[in-house]
Amino acid sequence: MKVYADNAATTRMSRVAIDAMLPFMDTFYGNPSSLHSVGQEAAEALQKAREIMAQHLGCEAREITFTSGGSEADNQAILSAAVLGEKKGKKHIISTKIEHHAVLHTLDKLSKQGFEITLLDVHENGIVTPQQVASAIREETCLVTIMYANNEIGTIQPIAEIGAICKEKGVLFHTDAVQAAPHLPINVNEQNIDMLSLAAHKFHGPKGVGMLYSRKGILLTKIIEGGSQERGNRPGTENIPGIISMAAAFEDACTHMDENSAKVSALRDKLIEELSKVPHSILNGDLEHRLPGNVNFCFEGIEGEALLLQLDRKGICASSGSACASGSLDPSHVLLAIGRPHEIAHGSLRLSLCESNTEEEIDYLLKVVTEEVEYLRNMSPVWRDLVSGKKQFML
Amino acid sequence: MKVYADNAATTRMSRVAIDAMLPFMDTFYGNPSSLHSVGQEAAEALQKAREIMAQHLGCEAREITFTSGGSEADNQAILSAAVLGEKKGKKHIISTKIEHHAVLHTLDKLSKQGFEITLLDVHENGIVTPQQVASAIREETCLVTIMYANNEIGTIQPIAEIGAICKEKGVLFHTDAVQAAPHLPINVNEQNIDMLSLAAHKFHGPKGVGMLYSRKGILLTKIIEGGSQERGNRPGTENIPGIISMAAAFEDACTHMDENSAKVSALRDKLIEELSKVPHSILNGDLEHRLPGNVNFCFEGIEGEALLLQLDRKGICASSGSACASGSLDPSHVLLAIGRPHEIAHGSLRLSLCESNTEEEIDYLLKVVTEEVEYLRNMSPVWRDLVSGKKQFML
Amino acid sequence: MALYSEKVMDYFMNPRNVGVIEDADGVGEVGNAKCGDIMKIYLKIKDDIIDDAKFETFGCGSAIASSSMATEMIKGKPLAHALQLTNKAVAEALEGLPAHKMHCSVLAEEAIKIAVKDYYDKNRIAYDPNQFPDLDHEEH
Amino acid sequence: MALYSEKVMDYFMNPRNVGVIEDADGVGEVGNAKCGDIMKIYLKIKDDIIDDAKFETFGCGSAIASSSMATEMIKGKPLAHALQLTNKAVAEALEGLPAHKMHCSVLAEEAIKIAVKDYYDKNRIAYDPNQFPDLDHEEH
Ligand SMILES: Cc1ncc(COP(=O)(O)O)c(C=O)c1O
Ligand SMILES: Cc1ncc(COP(=O)(O)O)c(C=O)c1O
Repeated sequence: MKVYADNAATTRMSRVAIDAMLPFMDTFYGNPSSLHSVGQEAAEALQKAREIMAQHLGCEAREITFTSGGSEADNQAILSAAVLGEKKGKKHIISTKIEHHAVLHTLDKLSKQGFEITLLDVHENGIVTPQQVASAIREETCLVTIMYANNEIGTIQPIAEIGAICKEKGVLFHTDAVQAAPHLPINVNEQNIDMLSLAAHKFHGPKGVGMLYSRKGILLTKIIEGGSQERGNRPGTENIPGIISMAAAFEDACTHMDENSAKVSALRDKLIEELSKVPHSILNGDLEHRLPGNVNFCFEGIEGEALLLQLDRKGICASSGSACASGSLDPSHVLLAIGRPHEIAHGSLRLSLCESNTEEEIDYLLKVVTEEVEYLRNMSPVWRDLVSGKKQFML
Repeated sequence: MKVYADNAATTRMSRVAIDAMLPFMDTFYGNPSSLHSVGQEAAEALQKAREIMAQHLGCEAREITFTSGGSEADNQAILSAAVLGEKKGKKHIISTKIEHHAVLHTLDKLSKQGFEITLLDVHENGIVTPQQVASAIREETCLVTIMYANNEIGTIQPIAEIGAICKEKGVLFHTDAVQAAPHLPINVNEQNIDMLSLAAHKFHGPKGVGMLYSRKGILLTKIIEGGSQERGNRPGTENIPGIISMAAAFEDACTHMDENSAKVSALRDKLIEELSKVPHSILNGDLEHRLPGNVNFCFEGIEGEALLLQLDRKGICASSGSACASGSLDPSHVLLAIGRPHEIAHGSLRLSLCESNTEEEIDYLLKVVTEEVEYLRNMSPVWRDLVSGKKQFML
Repeated sequence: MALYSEKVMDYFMNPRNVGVIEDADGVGEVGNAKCGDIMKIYLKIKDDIIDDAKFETFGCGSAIASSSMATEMIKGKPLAHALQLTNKAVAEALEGLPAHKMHCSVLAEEAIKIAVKDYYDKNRIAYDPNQFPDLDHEEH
Repeated sequence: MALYSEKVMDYFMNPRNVGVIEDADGVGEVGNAKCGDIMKIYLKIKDDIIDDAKFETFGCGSAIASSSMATEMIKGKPLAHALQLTNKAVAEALEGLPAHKMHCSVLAEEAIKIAVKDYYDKNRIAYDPNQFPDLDHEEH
């Protein structure tokens, strides 16, 4: 059996997304900046895609800037707020310890440029409270950037409440919704969001396309110089097939959000319930405020990569920590931030589901994960020491 | 008849490029950072694409950084050289007046940051000589960035000679080869190129993908922060389908470079010969050192946009100046730089061909362009004044 | 969202009143070739009524459409009516112009006013000079 | 270019010599759980020959493959041979390791040496302490 349970890393493109894309490769292939009809057909399709995105985000089409992905959108949102802040002498930014590296590393860069960065701690469930944000805001704060949902442990943040506080205090609020959209409802006005990032490949759309919503009136800073595409905010010939396809995938997912969410949550809950029975294991993230598809466990006495490779051999695609962090030997910064000791954090497994996963797959996952955890524990000197009482169990 | 003669703005994706892309949308859809087999299949394909690009550029695979397009590659090349230069106190950059806005606006930004920018004049044929570059290089010069071929007038620069001078003087040399590749031969070592930018959509590949070659040892500066993709030089989940497709399109074009070039040049030469017979018209750019597909004329007494719209009505897609500059009322900076007066520069037409254009299309183009120029001249008060002797012809 | 409305395209593709009136009673020319637009309006006037109007234009699609629409809007109308024609009215009649092309409708308005002024001047009819655009300004 | 060579995957998937030797003559343990790798090597020694070798590993795929390969490379060999085993040799036998995983082969080399030292210590056999890694260092 083959089970893809790494949908938080990337997803398979849907038929809807592929079909939307194809005509723009060899039929409507124009450059929207061209005045002739082939170009203007592309320009019209681009505008339509913008309207579709806007409609489902509750914003205006002109508040949308298409980018090359989630990372670029995060970078541009934060840099823009920083530039605006600096002009007013406000050089303090608030975020959390569990953001994606696209956010954290941008903040590192700003910190080298004299910005002061407050990274809020999160509770053991991964949640940051609106009160924490409220107490951290100062006169000089120019931006609060907090992700809607975490890519590793799936925790959903109270962004509407955080947004309300920011609005009240006159501070810009950006949220990285790359994992949240379109699994959770978004309405930028109701949720008091000033800027929001998306990436198409996380919702069965194409890789290499993302989007930044920015409330009108917020002057964006370009991170790429060149032509006047995207109202001058994002130079470079637009990725028309990608953008059209993203809009189609987004619309499709928004339309089916409730049913998909119900289905995926049920699969998730079964996985969580059963895996919780594995002795000396622990669920990471919050049980309730959790992405429909996210399951993340630590298993004491084993190391995550070995588990992944064993699962892969049995046809299961999963992840340990975040895929982007691979190549690094440090355990996930997110697991450390929720208080997992290094020893435990090394033994993590993330299973991220989507609506095409099935009950049978879940049963297979459960069987194989349980077996392989046991197999690896049996060759682990750490496990032997724990079982023999030479060391004390942490979980 | 429908004739697409705007291949310098963007091209129709080829069958080869589309077919290469499709399997990576719904079969090999993994994230190359994922350890499991679906991810590693993507990682292998990515490496193979890198090797294909490297082979045809005469460089090593690890010298290639995939980007979201030509603009991003240009930005990253120039910023990287600037950062390296600044460390050594070298803050002078040499370029030309006819570069793409992705280059010129990046230089503008650097100029605001205290860099001194020398924009070399070009001759009436659009060529900058190696001697001009040699005399402009100073002790503080950290970069020479000169395009391989111009997007508007098709002029090919003597980049190998310019590269040799830069090498001798120890100055980095970047070339924007977005229009040149893969129509003209490239070998980064033989041509002494340190950095080179490409965009897939200019050679029947996908939009939203480009590439930066940078000689090993040159430390790149990230323009997007985040994960460690592309050896840490370009964070963000890789656009695998786009990258694979670019490599396929590039390989295809490189393999057929000679035959395509012979075919397209013949069509171009016929167009140039016949359009030169239109009274009071002039060819822009060099007759010899010219991209195989580029034809660019100024017609006195008419305005370019009106001509474009008339041609479009007859099924012909063409451009006036550069597509990216649309929205601007100023005539092309390139035409002004080669000495065309404003009045004349406004009346320009670019026809850019590719190997799928036919003899019949050329005949149709000639007929329609000639007719429409005459039609517009007949309603032009400027033309009336010229013909009646009230004003003097410039051409 | 094509660049131009259908109306603009129609008036560009099938321009009404293009041409010259050899014995025009008033002629107005505005714009300059450096900026990429010149418009010339010819008026034939009988009993304070615009009996005929024609135009020649060197310029982009919206410049041609604007002059065509403007001539149509004043043909058969009293001179006073022509003097009240605004660029906004021309743009609206064309179902809108892109922001960076609004100046084309301004040129059309101005060319007509200059042509009327030319008629007044030639016929020594008194008028308030303030109601006419300043011919010498260079920006459009 | 998969992450791991086929050889690494083979030795990870089908590890040779995994397990415990209850009455081992020498045992070596290196690494720590905080860093994500612990290796334990058990040796059975007869007449200065490594009669049997087994391992337990807490760690990633290349850690498991490295310990498995290392035990195989020394089984049936004289102790002197085991002491000459280098991490490079282990990595080469595995047809290469990714750069950031080379430390796994270092752990395997060290664990074997510590196990031999343990045997020498238990049996009061004299040796040059410099030929053994320093157990106390924490970096791997
Ligand atoms: C010479 C040149 N450089 C750079 C670019 C920018 O490429 P892209 O629009 O793919 O970012 C273009 C095309 O628009 C170009 O013609
Ligand atoms: C929460 C979050 N933010 C940002 C990103 C970056 O998106 P991309 O890799 O498409 O640039 C990701 C995914 O990798 C993510 O999960």
